[in-house]
Amino acid sequence: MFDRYLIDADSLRNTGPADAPTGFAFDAKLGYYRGLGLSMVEKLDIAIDGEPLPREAVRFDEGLGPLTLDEMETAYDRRWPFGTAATILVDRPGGFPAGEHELSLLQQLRVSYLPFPAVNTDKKSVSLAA
Amino acid sequence: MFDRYLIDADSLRNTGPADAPTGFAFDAKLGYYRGLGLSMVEKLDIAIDGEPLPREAVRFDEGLGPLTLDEMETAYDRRWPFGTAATILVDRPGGFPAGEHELSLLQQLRVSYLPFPAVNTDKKSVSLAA
Amino acid sequence: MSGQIKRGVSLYSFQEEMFLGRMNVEDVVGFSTSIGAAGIEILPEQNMPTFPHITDAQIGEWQDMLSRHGAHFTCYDMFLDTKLRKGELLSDEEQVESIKRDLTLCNRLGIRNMRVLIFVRPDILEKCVPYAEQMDVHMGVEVHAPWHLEHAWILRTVDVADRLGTRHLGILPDMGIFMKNYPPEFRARFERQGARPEVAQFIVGQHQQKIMCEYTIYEVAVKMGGNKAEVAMAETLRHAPYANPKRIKDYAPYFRHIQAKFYGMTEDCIDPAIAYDEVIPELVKCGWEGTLSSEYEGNRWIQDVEEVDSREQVRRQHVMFENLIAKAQSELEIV
Amino acid sequence: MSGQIKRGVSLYSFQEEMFLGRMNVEDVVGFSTSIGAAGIEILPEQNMPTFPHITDAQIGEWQDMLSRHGAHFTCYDMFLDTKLRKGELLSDEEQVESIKRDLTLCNRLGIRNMRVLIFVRPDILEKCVPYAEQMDVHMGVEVHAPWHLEHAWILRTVDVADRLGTRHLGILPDMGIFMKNYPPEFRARFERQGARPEVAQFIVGQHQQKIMCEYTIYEVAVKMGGNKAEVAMAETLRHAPYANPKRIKDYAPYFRHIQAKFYGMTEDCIDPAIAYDEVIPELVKCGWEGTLSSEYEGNRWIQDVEEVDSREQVRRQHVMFENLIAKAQSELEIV
Ligand SMILES: [Mn+2]
Ligand SMILES: [Mn+2]
Repeated sequence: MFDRYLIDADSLRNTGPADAPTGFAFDAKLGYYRGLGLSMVEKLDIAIDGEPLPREAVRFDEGLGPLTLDEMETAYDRRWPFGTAATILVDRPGGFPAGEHELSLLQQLRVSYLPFPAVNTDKKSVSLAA
Repeated sequence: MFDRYLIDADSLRNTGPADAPTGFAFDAKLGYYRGLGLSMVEKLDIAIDGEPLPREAVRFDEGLGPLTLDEMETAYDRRWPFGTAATILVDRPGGFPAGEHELSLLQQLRVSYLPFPAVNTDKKSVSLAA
Repeated sequence: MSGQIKRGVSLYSFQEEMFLGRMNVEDVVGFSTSIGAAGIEILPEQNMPTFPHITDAQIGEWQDMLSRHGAHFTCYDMFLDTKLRKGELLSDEEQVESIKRDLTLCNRLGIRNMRVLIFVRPDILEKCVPYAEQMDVHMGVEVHAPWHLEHAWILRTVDVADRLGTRHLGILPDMGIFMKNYPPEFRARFERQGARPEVAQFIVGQHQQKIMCEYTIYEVAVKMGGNKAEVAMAETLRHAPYANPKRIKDYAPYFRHIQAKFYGMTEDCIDPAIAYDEVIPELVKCGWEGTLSSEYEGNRWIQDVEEVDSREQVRRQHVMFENLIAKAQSELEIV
Repeated sequence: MSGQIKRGVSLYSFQEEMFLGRMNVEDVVGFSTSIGAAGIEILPEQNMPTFPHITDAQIGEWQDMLSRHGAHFTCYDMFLDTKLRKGELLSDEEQVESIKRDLTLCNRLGIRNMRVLIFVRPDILEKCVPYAEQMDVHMGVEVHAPWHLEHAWILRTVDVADRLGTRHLGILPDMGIFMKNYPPEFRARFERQGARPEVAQFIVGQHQQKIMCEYTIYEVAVKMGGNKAEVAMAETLRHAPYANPKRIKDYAPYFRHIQAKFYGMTEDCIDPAIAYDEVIPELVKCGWEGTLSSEYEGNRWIQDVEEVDSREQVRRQHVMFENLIAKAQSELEIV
């Protein structure tokens, strides 16, 4: 219902030392009409130009400190509120590649009233601010 | 609903000269709880030991004379009545092979109130009467 | 109060024995009257081998045969071969003609109810109403599971009947729409085909709870990795709904005949699947006067392991009918 | 006769603007009262960022804000995370606790209606009834398409309410169940995604005729070789049923709030899809006194090509409500 709005393209930045970035980060919203407990976020799949990055490389931070996706699975007391950007951190030596690239995000949610997982996807052509 | 009863195993016989049969024949019923116009019998697939015989080799006779399956398609005034055996004739040089073999029959019917074709199948181990 | 609900039998119920040549129509009629079910529903395309060519002599033979047994016709089950020709449907005019053919034969046979297949379009039926009135035949669209009395498709026919103010168009409910419990015969056959008992039990439990069938199918097919028999069993739930028997009173003016579908009766004459114990009191309460016509459809579920005995099944259903009708009537008198 | 049906708005309706930060809850409340829709339905999990931890101070702020605008709460939309933990469901006790948590918050907020998700089991709700009575909150199971008022799953909840004789358990209909016509917004989006106009027209025509959806899906997917958008469009028919508005009177005692689902209003304030012109007279006739609460769900269908304007859509729906309520009341007075 909000797929096209998930990735905040302007938020893309590298992480780690400026001259030797160890990864990148961007802000994203949850593609759902309500907030959801973090334990029900099953996947945050990130890809650059269609090349998937490993699950282990991804961390999530809604403001209470970064969690790996495995840690999120038992974060029963934390929520990703509706319409609120969280930070998605990705380990990638060198940071985000220079120039314009397609960044994609897939969110797979365990929504209790649906028999199957809910999946939201967004992809945007992005580049690091100069 | 009647799949297991379609082929009359005892009715198998060769056709053509006894010493040089040109085919074989057997009796079969329509696997449906009512009779049906012949134009709605889309397929009568015959196989021996899983080897399909060509559609052109098959003819059908409910008592008013044999028809090829293509001819059946426009036989608007003839019906295969409920629970009534018809003869299925199959061209096959040499007739039915000697010994016990699996004879299978698939009937595909165009039943007007169903969106998809109705399919009935029977297979029986049969042999020519000695 | 005298019994107003009549009992009868559809020849459909004996399809196994008739297909195999073990009973003929007269055997069925004789058996039916022997259990007090004198109303006979026929499927001319099943029971009249020369259909659609039926001579007056043939009709006379039928009538004589019925008289001999003290039976009478109740209903004529029509079909409509819209797909007679490959690749094109019958035109509207041809469809109307085919239905008129059936109405004529119905009238010649002295039958006043015609079961209309559910897929026949309401606007086609509307065109047939004047002729149905002339032939004095009620055209009842069969309300068959997974439809139900209130399905929007059915309401279209009801609307046409209301708009025309005709008593010759309505519905004809098939009691399969009131499947309160999953039929044991279905379950047993799927288990013979390889469904694991625990998965079969899960499916039965989901049906018991009236959970939306697509959810159960997804659970079985995807989450439980169901085998072929299990998935097929789950898919039967699409056709196994339990409609609300309380609606019967609202639609009783639109039907004069009921197809009393069933899949198997217990030895003590109980239907474990279809909620006749809820349906019959509703019919009695609204003073409905038509025929409960047995439609046994259990043969296909058991023929792989046992001899089908349609007579015994139908007999048991009529014991149940007598019991339930008497009970409902006595409760009505008390109140 | 004075107007008994009240008008309100669910915050769900403004999900697009709120998601994008273009409106906050006070903007919605202010707008709602400006169109005479003073009843506010909230989704705490959407509209209260600190959920489930809500302080008395926060509640005070909400109440102050509503008072400033002359608005009041009507309904609390609960959720139930039975799948909180991977691989196992919440126990029955945990489910009851979660519902009690919501009932408590409902009560603290001064809200007397709680929308219960349709998948919550009737036996779980039964266990919550004493607490709901204590909190004086009506638990209404949302009757959402493709369910309908008479679906056997819904009847189980109605049966529990009857058996307990409680006024604190019932239903809460979502008007999406009365989809008489296929929404133009759906069709247009599928055409933008590649559905051929003639196939889209076929699907709309099938829906118009109320043909069993599985038939249409089969026709489109198999016989017509439909492309991805066409098959997806056909599959929406599974969730696009037209239930019978005549049933409203039978179930009115079981609901006190209605989610007035809609997908788009025309410029002259007509809903081309949902049969409010049939629903509202039924509500008026039975003297129903609850709130028609706007639930605009059109944003997801148009956001790819146009700016979503939920305010204008909701405004138009309320013009329609006013017209239809006034018309139905005047017709009632004449009779
Ligand atoms: Mn039937
Ligand atoms: Mn809703």
